[in-house]
Amino acid sequence: MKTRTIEMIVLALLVISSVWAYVGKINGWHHGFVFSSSVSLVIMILLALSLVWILIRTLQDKLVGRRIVFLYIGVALSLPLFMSIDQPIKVSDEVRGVYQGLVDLQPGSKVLISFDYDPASAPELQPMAEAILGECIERDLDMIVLGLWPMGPQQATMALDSVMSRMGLTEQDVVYGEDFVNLGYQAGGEFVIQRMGSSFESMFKSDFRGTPYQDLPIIKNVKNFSNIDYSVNLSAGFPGTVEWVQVGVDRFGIKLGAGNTAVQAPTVYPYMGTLEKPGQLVGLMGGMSGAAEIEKLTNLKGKATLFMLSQSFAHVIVIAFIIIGNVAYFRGGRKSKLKGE
Amino acid sequence: MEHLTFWGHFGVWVAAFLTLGIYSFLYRDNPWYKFTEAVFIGISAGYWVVVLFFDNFYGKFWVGRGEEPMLWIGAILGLMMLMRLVPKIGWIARWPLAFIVGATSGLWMMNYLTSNAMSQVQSTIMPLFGEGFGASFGEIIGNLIIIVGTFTGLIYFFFSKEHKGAFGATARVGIWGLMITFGAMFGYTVMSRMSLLIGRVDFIFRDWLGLIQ
Amino acid sequence: MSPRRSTTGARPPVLCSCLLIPLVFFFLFLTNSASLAQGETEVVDTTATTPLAPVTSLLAQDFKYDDGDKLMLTWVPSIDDIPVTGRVTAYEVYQICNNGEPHRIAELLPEVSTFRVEELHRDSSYQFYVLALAEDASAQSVVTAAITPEQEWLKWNWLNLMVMTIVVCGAVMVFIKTATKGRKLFVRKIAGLEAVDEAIGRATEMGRPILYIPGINDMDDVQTLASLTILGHVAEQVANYDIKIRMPVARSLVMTAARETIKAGYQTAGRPDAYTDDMVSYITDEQFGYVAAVNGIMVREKPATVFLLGAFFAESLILAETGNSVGAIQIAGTARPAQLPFFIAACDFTLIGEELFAASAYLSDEPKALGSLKGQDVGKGIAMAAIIIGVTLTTLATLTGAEWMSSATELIRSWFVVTD
Amino acid sequence: MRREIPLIITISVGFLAILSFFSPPFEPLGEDFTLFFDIIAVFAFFLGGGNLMRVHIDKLIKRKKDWGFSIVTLVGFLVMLVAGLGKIGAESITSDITREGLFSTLYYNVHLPLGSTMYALLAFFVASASYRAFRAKNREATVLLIAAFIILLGSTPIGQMLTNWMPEGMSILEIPNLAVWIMSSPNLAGQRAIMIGIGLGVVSMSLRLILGIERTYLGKDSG
Repeated sequence: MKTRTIEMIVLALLVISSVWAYVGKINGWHHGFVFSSSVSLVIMILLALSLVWILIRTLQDKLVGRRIVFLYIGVALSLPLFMSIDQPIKVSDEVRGVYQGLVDLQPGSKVLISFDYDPASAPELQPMAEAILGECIERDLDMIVLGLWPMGPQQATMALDSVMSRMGLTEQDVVYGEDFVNLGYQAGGEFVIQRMGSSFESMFKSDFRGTPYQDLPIIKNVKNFSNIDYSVNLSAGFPGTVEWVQVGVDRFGIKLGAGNTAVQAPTVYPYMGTLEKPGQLVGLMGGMSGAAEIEKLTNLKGKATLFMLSQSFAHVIVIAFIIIGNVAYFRGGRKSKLKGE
Repeated sequence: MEHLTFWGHFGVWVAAFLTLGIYSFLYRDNPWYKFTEAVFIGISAGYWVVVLFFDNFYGKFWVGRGEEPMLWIGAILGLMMLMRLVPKIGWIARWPLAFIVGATSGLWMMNYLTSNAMSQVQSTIMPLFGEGFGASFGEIIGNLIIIVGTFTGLIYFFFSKEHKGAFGATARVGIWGLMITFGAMFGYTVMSRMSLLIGRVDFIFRDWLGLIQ
Repeated sequence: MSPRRSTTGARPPVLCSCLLIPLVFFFLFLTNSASLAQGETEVVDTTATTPLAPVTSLLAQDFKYDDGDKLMLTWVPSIDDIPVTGRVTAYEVYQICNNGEPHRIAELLPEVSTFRVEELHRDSSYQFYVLALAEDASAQSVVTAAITPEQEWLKWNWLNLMVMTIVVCGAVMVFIKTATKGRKLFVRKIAGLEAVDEAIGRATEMGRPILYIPGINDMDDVQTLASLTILGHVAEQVANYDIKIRMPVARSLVMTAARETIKAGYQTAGRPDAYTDDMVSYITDEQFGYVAAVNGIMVREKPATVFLLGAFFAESLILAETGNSVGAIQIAGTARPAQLPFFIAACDFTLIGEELFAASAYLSDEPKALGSLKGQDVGKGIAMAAIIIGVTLTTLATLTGAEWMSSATELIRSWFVVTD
Repeated sequence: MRREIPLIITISVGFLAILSFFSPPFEPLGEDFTLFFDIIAVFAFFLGGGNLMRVHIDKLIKRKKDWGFSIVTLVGFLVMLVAGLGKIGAESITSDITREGLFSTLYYNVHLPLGSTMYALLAFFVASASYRAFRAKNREATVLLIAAFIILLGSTPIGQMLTNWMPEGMSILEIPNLAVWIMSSPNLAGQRAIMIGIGLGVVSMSLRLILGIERTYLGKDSG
């Protein structure tokens, strides 16, 4: 068969299957697919075997081209999204610190969560938010949410909705105003934190729905940080963790755990302190891996765990191809003719 | 079950069509990619014309033209630029170019000298064993590598001397230091690049096709 | 208030806005905090039971080395201003201009003890006082004596920078002078530049075009200027060999400048008629839109040689890999360290940082230009000497504890610090 | 004269820019120059946008290869232009077009997804570049390969598994720790050398431009 014909057939198959999948989604014919552990294992073995086969072919001086590499990357990133296997995730002390802060609390304790990010950082921070909120619900803690970024409170609402639907809870289980409150966005960065130190109410006259502060049972008796048992800050930049540490921790002595994007995490890391000298943060979650770790601790598997598996698969594929490339090079008598294949 | 309007369905399909159009380039150049490329060029060029017009022309010139007579100099230089369209006096367009080259060189020269050269030298001047002997063994090795690496790296960039003998050997150490840097940076970026693609794959299989549970 | 995201490898417009946003934020934060405080002053009860201690030793001084538009305020914080249990919630700074009405110019966090007053006028006199605020009380400091800001002509606090600039620039100019007098100056070979001629020759043999990418930044980046100076020499060769050159650009200004440059190259080669404006074409300012187009050009026109010289961002690897896949010989160079690894990995020759700027001097083979490279080496010598002496001294200082050594180190270090 | 005036402009503007750094009364000049640049760039856009239109219309009229796609580009360009400058779909003439109307719809639904898709192409190219370029061809390439390999391994579970058996005292040699160490020490050294070099390179390059030693961008006399 001519290449052209094959391409057309593949294209047609793709179109048909995506239309089928889409129509199926709309009409509820399917609700997505998931491979069982054994099928996942078989797929992994097949992938590994195919890599070995490529290695053998390379040893026979039959080099694979870049399209094969592309194909493998695509497959390695897609398939894990359908798998139901557990990747061994090693929980770091930093993330455990954030979790321990929640574990130490009695039911009914008040947790303050500040959402200082926007949708652009959601892939990394949203899973953290969901895991933290889920754990709070699980432990019957009171959640007080606010945002120093304009889009923050909206992210909080989305995270709570997602967690509740995954845990199968309704609005009767998590009562707004009693178990959860969203104070909304407040401009002013560190000044907001400073003023909250003397009075929450002076900063937030009402919640984001417009209900007056005193009409919300959950916060009616919360005057300032002294009534808060634990705080978590999810941050993608400024204002964020640095401001919460400098004003909240240093000036008002709050107990703070933080979640950051991978880009931002290294700048915040010094606040963790050292063995000899404990730092200003009780814990820190950084990037996708931090999110996957907190998901593991809270037993609330979300996107981060799934994405981490994809990421690890892709890394292994890259490493495998580096090895194959070197084998090819040494087999080829170290000739530099390998360019451009 | 989802309840979307016609435009909702249309939007998702357009996004999917364009996304796959870009990725089809990985297989080979094809009409699908060419179409996507053409859409992208047209839309983005138009986008930037409009944004530059409102931000720079309207926001920076038109609004302040009354109070800041200096702004007219910018506008006049800009008009000279357009003289290129008139073949006879096209050469006048070189004046604004000359202005830009002078300003860029002058301003960047000082910025680079302070933030690149001087501040990096300053932060390399550090005690080998840490302040007050506080460094661990690992840190001492680290400090030593930073100092030696920076020094030999600079030797590598030296233009006045051929890389021969002891000088050449030192420069060689410098190259190795640079290669470690490049390798480490490459390895580090692989990670973040993969998560970019995961986002798009998730869009295709979850948001578009609904195949992921 | 706009939140600011931490990014790396952002595009210049993004970068510029990152620089702008803190500024914008600063102003908004002034207005914001002003409005916050307005609500607050109404509830402040100045007749509270326990009096609040005011700030002391308030002093207004001329801000050194400005255009006569700034003053510096310093004070000792209130004794009630202590972490965690302190009563002070904020400080407010008030300004009195020419004995007029006082008005608030800033609200500051507790523990702050300095403030720079800006946007003042040289012909007015100013007085200030600071109000310490607690939840139930406030306390006013003494009012400072009237002061008028002064103008300075040179920033003497940057004397070190001036000397450095003069030394480095001086060295460059001295060597340029020596070179013009006809003294032969030695400059070592740079592999990537040796390859330029070869790469152009290859395109001639294969009869395929040369693709020249000047990065995606505008003319306000020196890397783009460096790229264009190299283009001048490449264009001359191209004209000599009569090969096709293709230059898609992401900026209109770069398009204009590149046309002038290539035209000049053709004129120097004595073939002005062979030049057309079509050699350079504008695509779009959008980073990835431009990449999409250049990718297309690469696979469709299959250039024999690709030059990637200038400021590159995340697109560096996409371009270099596509160029490689069509079998082009690639010469790359950038001064953005984050993108160098990708060029090293995917291109045949890479000009690392400084080499990009040296390239045009090298290619022109003009004594004056080569002399400037020598001058640069003097700068490197100073840097290396400072590192070696500084590190030795400071290490010995920690070992022996000798006072003079640590002060000597501080002196060396201070020569490389530029503070505001 | 045609050749001298641009050189005089470059030299005086260059020195003023340097002076604006050291002398407070001249300080605003630096900002002004940047502002002028932005304004010039807008005017230049007439040339750039005009060139884009001309190239594609030319392709269309002469029925060159792939002329059909030129229509797509032209339509996209003009639609965006009209939608933006005419504020189509926005509530009033003062509204922010980046937030409402057809312009922002097109931006958020076409421009932005296309940008991130293009960006994500990097995942594939990072892999193919690693496959092809990370080969132990010589000592330098081997060093590069090893550094990249350790960092990569350090970010996967394999890295942890390979060196978990290490005794407590040797924990620095565990691959994840080694990866962190490489990022913070040798990586920093290389970066510094490059940055210092670049700083000095820019100084010498700028001087050559200001003094008119490099002036290819100014074209030739005959204009």
